[in-house]
Amino acid sequence: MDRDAVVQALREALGDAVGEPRALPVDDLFVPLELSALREAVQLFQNELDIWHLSTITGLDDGEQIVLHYHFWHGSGLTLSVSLPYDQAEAPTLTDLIAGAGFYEREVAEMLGVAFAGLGEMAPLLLPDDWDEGPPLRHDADAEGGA
Amino acid sequence: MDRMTIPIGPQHPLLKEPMSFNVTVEGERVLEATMRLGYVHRGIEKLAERRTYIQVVHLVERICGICSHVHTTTFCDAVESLLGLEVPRRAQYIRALLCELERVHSHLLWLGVLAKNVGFDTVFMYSWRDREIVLDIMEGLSGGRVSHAVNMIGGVRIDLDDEHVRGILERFDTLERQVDRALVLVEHERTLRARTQGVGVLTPEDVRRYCVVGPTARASGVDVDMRRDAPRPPYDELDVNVILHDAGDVWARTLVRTQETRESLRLCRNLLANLPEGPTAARARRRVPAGEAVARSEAPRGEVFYYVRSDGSDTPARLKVRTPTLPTLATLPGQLDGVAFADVPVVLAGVDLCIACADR
Amino acid sequence: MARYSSPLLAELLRTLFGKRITVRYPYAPVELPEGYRGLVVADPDLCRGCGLCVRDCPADALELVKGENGAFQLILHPERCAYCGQCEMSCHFGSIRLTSAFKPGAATKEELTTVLVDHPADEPVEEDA
Amino acid sequence: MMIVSETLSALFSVLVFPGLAFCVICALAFEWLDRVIIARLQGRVGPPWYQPVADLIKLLAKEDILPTGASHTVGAVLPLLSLASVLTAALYVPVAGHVVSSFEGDLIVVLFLLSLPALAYFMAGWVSVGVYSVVGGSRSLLQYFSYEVPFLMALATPAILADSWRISAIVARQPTWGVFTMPLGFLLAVVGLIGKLKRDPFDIPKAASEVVAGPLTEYSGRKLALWHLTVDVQTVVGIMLLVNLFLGGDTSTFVPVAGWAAPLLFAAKALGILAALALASVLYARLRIDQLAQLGWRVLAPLALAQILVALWMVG
Repeated sequence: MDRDAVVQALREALGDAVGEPRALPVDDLFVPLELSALREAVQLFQNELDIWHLSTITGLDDGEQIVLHYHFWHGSGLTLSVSLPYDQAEAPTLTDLIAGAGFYEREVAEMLGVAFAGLGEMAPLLLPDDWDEGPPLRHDADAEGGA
Repeated sequence: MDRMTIPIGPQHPLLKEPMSFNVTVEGERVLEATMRLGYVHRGIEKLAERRTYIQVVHLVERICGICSHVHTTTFCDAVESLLGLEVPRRAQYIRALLCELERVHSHLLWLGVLAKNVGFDTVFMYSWRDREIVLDIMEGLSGGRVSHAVNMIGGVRIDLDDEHVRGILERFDTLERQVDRALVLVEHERTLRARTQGVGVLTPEDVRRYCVVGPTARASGVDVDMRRDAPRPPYDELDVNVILHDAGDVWARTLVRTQETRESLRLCRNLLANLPEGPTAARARRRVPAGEAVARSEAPRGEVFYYVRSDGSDTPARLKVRTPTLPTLATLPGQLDGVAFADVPVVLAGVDLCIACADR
Repeated sequence: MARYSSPLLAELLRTLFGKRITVRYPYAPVELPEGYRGLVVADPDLCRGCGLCVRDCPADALELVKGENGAFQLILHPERCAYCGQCEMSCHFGSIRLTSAFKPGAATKEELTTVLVDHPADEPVEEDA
Repeated sequence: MMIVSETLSALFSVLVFPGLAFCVICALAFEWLDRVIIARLQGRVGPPWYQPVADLIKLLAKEDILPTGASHTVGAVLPLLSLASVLTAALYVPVAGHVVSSFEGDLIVVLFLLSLPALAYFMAGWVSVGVYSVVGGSRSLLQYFSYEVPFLMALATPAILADSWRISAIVARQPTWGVFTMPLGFLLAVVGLIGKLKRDPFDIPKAASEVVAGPLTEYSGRKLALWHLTVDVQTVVGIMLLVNLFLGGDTSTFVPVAGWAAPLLFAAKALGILAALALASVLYARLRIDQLAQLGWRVLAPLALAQILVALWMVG
């Protein structure tokens, strides 16, 4: 199942929710996606395309918005990238589809303050219990260039 | 026997690094286990945003004490692809050589840890004695037993002359003989089998649901190995035979890891035999053009994942590291419930925890 | 007893009559390979005070103190140094490098701090009368 | 005059040889030998000869605390009780023919006194508040029932053969070394001794990777020193008991041995058993408590029973 076929399948199922894919170094393909189409895409991956390995979820703050990259692997890299506005940083959880996503979602929630609807356990994963300086990887939090 | 909650960690003879488990036990039967990470969280990803790429190579090398080289190799791989830099083949061979030596080092260390947890001090002493041989080889090569500082963006800092190669091959003879003996021991030792067979079983479905990687996945019959699936040079010229097992218990993982040690030694001999001539590094610019890169490679515990985002300056805008221990850790509560309390150390050892990797 | 005999027996006998693995450091000397990354030293004649090593040091273990008209001091804080060898790689003049020595330790951090290069001020050019 | 010299020699035999002083010195020496043999088998050098003495003195000097909530009186009495019972047992075990006092049935007294520390060990765990201690304590009880029955039966066979419960009589009446007439009994006795001393591979109640140090986790200072001394003395007494019952004390069946060499022969046999214990602790991984119970009741107990029947048949 090479990458173009996967993008084609995504386009058929989700229409224009699928953005313009761009190949990125070291053998990966980034596919921008509407947030609403995320769960559908993952279900499509699992049911038809036999893509089950989620390497991780990269959360980043590029100054204007929060971007989540869902990095999949099926012989070569494939990443669904979703962007969330600052003030409405929510995303659906995938733990019911991919149990392994739980740790990655908790880490993004902790580091970037993204709320994952349906993610049961919200205890801090890596940060100390008494951490009160807000999500550390958010750039707007330390716009004045903190520690 | 009433219900009791037994704390294991953050400091406990069983754990080599701080991490805490709360195991609820009824008699000798484990009912439920909860985990808490973060005791060794240093915020590597945040630190990387305040260091130049040259400094981040050394920062990333200190994520894990056992598989430091594979981290720097993967990070350099990502940055070199952003720079569009062609790394000389000799440098790629030396990088792969150290990656495989590190796998031997990690698996021998792990065999000792498992034996210690099972109360088999002799095998712990023997496997850590044999591990010294591979540590001496790496120290001779790179000047450091564990953190080798061999990688830099564009290639490697060290070079191998014939005298080095001869010294390594000599030591390989004793190392291979010792690993073969360890293999016989792991397959036939009655008490070790009695303590590890049927313990901490992971089904292939669990491996797929939790996206488990590395020897733990291979021991459950899931055929994943980044050296063959995503062959970065020089692995495309090497035929890596991936060792699988289907029992999915701690004994199967012991077999897979020990056989993989033997396989890594064969690969090392292969790498040394046809080590290409040529320079060992290409000159790299300090500023990396804007862009994003994803790099994956096979660490001793499985697929390690790097994402680098650059904004044109000489400091990375974002670095994401996902180490192989994280998904395996997620399966632990599942593996632990219903297990005899005496088997908790075996299950914990079975997944080859590298907590510094998981916490970053 | 054979049923319970272990594949370990042969290894036990070999080890019993073999050489001990224990190295009795510090009573017996430990021989380090020549490439061992130990304490940092610098050659004052080659050092130009350019600060490349200070900039690239991942652990901020090097410090360049500039005096007036050309005097400078390159100070090393070994307690912060990670012995990674980056300074050696970054130096264009081959002045700073890592030796195979390792300092057994000191009571306080200040004792460890060593001045690698103490460059005196250049002689003032005699203005002709 | 007679009474004075008699009491003096009685005092000497109780306090020095083969009594208190000899036992403690032997215990520390055996512990050192044990650790060196295990080290040499694992390629290590092993501790210097004065290590056990240094450990003892260090512990005696260390702070002696017990957690609040654990009952301090019981916690203090238990180590004293177990050391006292083991040292008393030492009085009845002949060392190369010399014994403090011997009477018909002293074997049973010795076996009882050797089992007392196991009970005290369990009590130490049960009384303490630490989770590791409680789990370790209950495990030591489980382990007690797995090895004690085969151990007692194995030690009963020489008594049956010699038709007497007096150790010195058993030693005298053995036609040849007990190990030749009942090899199975000797093997079961050694395995039972490993279980009683909680040595590898049966160190389940004090498994570091599971319950840290079991009942002794909360102990420190003088009390911990007493516990360690108890185990050491118990090892010495156990080994000497086996030498007497199964290896014919200081007698030698085939080659006649000169008078002065008999104690050396006794010492050699004792060191032989110590080496066997060290080898056993090096060879195997630690079993789970249920595996030990299986081994105890499925394998050791039936074998011990068979050995007794054979002994009865030989005697009958």
